[in-house]
Amino acid sequence: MTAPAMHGGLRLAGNKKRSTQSALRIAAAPSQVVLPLDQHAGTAATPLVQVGERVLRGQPIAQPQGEISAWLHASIAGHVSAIELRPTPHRQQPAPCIVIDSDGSEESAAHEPVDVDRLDAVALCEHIAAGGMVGLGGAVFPTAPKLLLGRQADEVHLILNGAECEPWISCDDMLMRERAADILRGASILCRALSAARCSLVIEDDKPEAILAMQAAQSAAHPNIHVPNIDVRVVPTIYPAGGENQLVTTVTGLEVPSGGLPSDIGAICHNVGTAAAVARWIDHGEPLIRRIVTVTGSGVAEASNIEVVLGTSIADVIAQCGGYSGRVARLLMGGSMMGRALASDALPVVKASNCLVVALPTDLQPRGTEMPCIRCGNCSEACPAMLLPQQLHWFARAQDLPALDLHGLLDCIECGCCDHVCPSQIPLTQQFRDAKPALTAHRSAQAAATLARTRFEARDARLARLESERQAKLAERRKSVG
Amino acid sequence: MLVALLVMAAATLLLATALTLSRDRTQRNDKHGNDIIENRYQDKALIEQINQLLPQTQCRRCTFAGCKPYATALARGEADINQCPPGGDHTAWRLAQLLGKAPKPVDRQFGIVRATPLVAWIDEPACIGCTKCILACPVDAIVGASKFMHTVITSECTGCELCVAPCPVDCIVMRLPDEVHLPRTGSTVHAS
Amino acid sequence: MSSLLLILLSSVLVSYFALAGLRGLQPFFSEDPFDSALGLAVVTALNLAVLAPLSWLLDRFVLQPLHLEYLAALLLIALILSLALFSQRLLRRHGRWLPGPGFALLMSSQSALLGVALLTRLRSATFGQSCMLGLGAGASFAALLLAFWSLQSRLHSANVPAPFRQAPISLVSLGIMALAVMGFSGLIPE
Amino acid sequence: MPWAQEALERPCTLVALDKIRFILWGRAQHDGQLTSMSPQFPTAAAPHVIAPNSVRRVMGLVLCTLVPAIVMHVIFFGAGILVQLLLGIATALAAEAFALRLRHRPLGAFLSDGSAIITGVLIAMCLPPLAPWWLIASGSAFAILLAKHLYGGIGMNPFNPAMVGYAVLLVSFPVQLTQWLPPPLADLQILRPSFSDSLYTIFMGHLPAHLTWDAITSPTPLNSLRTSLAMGHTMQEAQSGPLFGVLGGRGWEWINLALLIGGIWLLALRIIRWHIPVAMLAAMAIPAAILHVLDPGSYAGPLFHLTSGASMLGAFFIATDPVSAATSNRGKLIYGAGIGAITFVIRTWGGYPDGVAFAVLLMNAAVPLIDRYTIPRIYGHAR
Repeated sequence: MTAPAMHGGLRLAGNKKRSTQSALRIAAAPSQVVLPLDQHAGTAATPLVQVGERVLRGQPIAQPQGEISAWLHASIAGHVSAIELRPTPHRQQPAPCIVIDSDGSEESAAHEPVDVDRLDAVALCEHIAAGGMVGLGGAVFPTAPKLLLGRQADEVHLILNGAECEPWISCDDMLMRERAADILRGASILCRALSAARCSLVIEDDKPEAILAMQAAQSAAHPNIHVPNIDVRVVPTIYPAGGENQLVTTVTGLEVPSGGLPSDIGAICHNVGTAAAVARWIDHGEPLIRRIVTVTGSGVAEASNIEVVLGTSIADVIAQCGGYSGRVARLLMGGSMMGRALASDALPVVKASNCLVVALPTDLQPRGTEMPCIRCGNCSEACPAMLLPQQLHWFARAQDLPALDLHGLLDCIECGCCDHVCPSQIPLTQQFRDAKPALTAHRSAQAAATLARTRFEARDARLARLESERQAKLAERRKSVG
Repeated sequence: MLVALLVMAAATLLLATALTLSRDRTQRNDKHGNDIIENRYQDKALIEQINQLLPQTQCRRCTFAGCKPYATALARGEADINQCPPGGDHTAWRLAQLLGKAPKPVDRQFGIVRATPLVAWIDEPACIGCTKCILACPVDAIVGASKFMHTVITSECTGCELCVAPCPVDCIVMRLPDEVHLPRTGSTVHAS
Repeated sequence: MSSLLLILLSSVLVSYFALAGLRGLQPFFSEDPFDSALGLAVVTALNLAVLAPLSWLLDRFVLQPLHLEYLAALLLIALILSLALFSQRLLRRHGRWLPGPGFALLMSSQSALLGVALLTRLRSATFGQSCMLGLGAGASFAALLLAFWSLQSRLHSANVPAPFRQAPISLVSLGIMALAVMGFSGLIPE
Repeated sequence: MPWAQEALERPCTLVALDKIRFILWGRAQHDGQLTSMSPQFPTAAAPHVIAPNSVRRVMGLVLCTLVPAIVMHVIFFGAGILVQLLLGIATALAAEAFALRLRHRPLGAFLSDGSAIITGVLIAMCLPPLAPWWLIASGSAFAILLAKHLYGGIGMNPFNPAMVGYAVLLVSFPVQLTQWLPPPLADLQILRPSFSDSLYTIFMGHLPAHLTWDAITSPTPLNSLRTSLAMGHTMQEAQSGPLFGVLGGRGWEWINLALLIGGIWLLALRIIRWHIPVAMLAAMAIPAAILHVLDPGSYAGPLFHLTSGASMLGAFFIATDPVSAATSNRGKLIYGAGIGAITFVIRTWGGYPDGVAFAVLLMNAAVPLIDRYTIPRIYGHAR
């Protein structure tokens, strides 16, 4: 059970106690939901409904567009009142959204439960796609394409991510405590879809209740659920142990190649929340229309984990947790390291909303005045990607793209560790985030130039060959005539 | 005294040999009978280095028949560094670095190119299948056959615009790469 | 020892300005300036490594028997020029670096400066020592030039006050390097 | 309209002006109210919580860890060092303030970051306690103005400012830098100047009438060793003098041990890493040990080297200055080893008794080159 040490990382204050003291709550159904069409990674979905149309709970309302995309389902029954650009919590710019006004009924669209054993693995993947499944850890990568990618590897190792390394977030912890059986069932379905040889569940050692619950569930599993032999790994609580690459390295000892995916080395990571959602979709026919959200921070009256219908407004969720208590310094979606600061609470809960932190000034350590970098090296020691952030900072200031490339800017996972330890209070992560598009553009321009060049040269050679063949033919004719 | 002179003569001879060898130039006549001096080894490697810096759009805005011909002209000192609009001022600056010339911005006479590159897009219903654009494309990025509809391979189009002018029915327009899958809209404008 | 190193430093300065400043006289065609500096460092080091034993042999077996020691400097310069030209030809054909218009000029002035500095020391040396001297001087020159070049390129993004950018700060850096080199004084009796 | 402008600027093209992203579903929604929403909560980029750390704290801790060594200095060489420290700090701060004013930088943040104070303190610790005031003043002013602010201030200087200042003094005023006091030991029959005499000497630049330099000074152990070796004495004879203690020079060995303790404290505080000190001390001790074993008569032992001169100060407080040191761990090892080796060479064969300052400056110059060739392997890249 000993795991190879991850490079760098930080031991952070978890702040998870408060939200895990009370049991999981279920939020009341909202009167209106706002469902962004692009709440998953990849291309936005295309709407299948018209304004004014009546939709049922669980009815598909948008279909995937392109390879990496996902279905979207109505999370309440009612009428589509608008399809328009709305501000969302996960994008800077307003995104296209479907707005549904509830009609008060609880009518659900009929989705038959599926017998997993009678479907072959690829059909199972397609069925999982139809449930609108995406990764619920926060990156919202569509589950089905990930499964299909994973199937291309020779021997697949499914890794369930219950590490939940970011401060404040406890929704996976709560899920593992309360719905361990669902997770195991989901794991068995995912294993079947992947034809996985092995399955590991990673939990950080600051969640003893979750570890116990998972182990108990495994020994008490119902005989007709094919529970795979899940190896529960307890890892030290070091941020970002739950990052996909770090998780794969911890479990398999291998590194995900730069620019590649974990599936390149036969590993597939899924969040425990995703596994539970897959189980509900397969066994009960309920697509992904709700998720557990951690509502915490000193600024909320009753910190807790609450299961929310997707599209509910954040203000509504916070009101159900007792409302604000104090002057809010920042409202975060996600944890304090990688979470997004929201400008407003009039935004919908999306598939990526794992946590809402209502932070009072006491929860935050404000950034002091930025000083020049003194190259102390704290950042490179903390960097889980083994980069040299102090050098990247220097080259980003100089806008030296080749040097940035050489020092691995694109391998930065934006975990925020370097920012956290920087004595000069430099917003390094933001700087790297800003520099990445320029470097990507530079790289793709170079790739395009190489392609164009080979094609131009091939064409030149072909034209020259044709010309010489023509000349040769003419000469031959001349000879035969003369 | 005599010995000293001899030694110095030997040194001079050595120097002369080195000088002759280092010239490394061949002189010959081209087909019109003009003398051309070419520096074979230097040229080949230098042209390669210059070509590496060019954007490979093959758009001929520089007035040469492609990026490599422009590189050749640059290496021989027959062109200036500021003739490549798609490469922009950055490429001009890098060329100046390479060739040891004073940097200068791209001359606007050679054309103006927008920062986000466009690709050619064929309005397929309007295409008559004349193959003129296929012949014009310097990177073989247009597929199709005579009398059949043509289409542009977006990922291989360099945005050189050489196919736009030959089209007899004006069915080729330049568009943003992420909009090529969208249907033609009324807002498309033909600039003269 | 430190006086030799100071001479090396001064020729580093000459090379630096040739690499960074002179338009139309650059020693190499290269888009990456560090690559040019590397080329210059390697070629100069090799030239010196060949030059020192060659001039020792010349001195010992030609000039001393003929009592023509007074021609030493002159012959050294002829030797240097031909070496520079030979290396230019070699590089053109097979080299990783393409010599530019300033190559022969810089290389010969460089080697002349260093060669004359070595000349007095070569007189009292054995053949083995002359080889070591050439190698050592070449390697030190290469190390100093590359170090100085990297130092200067790191300063591109430093907040150097406007009046001190480029040449002035280069001179300051070189001055501090010279200060550091002073520490070697007395190491080898002059 | 920007796109119309574009169309006009492109003489030879046809431009598709699809504003299609916004009319996908037949209804263009350009609702200004939606896009320019007034923020309800303040926002900021992630991460939102950072460790309570600052440049000021780092520099302050470095100063704290120097305290034991300063105490030892006072015990063995009198209170002159305190005056030197005050002078060094005052001139460094004054020079810093002057430079910041000239460069229109905020005075408060940069003066209080502590880096100028450290420069002044380090120079003061290298100078003899009775050195005249203008020596330390010119040294620290030179360090701050030339080695730091010409390059753009804190974080930008490729050379360690304190060592630039000290090297300038060493090259320009070698005599004043050898006037060290002996440690106060019963068997050394040398007068000790009182505190008021020290003050008088420092500020007047010469000794009070009742004292002479010969009566109160003695060479440092490193200096005395090199003179007696040069006179043809063996190592045993040279080290038998009253100046030498168990490990190195008397007094000096204690200061170096105090610096070692301070350095270990810094390591424990995780302000410095082990690579530079260990590499530097090893590169000094290993050749010393080999030569000492081969020829104990003419080479001092490794312990003597480690506890003499500025070995420990250099290893833990000067070479580890992060701004001018190498970046990666491998680079730090090379950098530290270079300093140790050059110091050893200068001490053993060179013309100066100690070579830490020169070695640090030379390796400072090599740092960008070392960094260029020692980029560590990145996660997910081939080994």
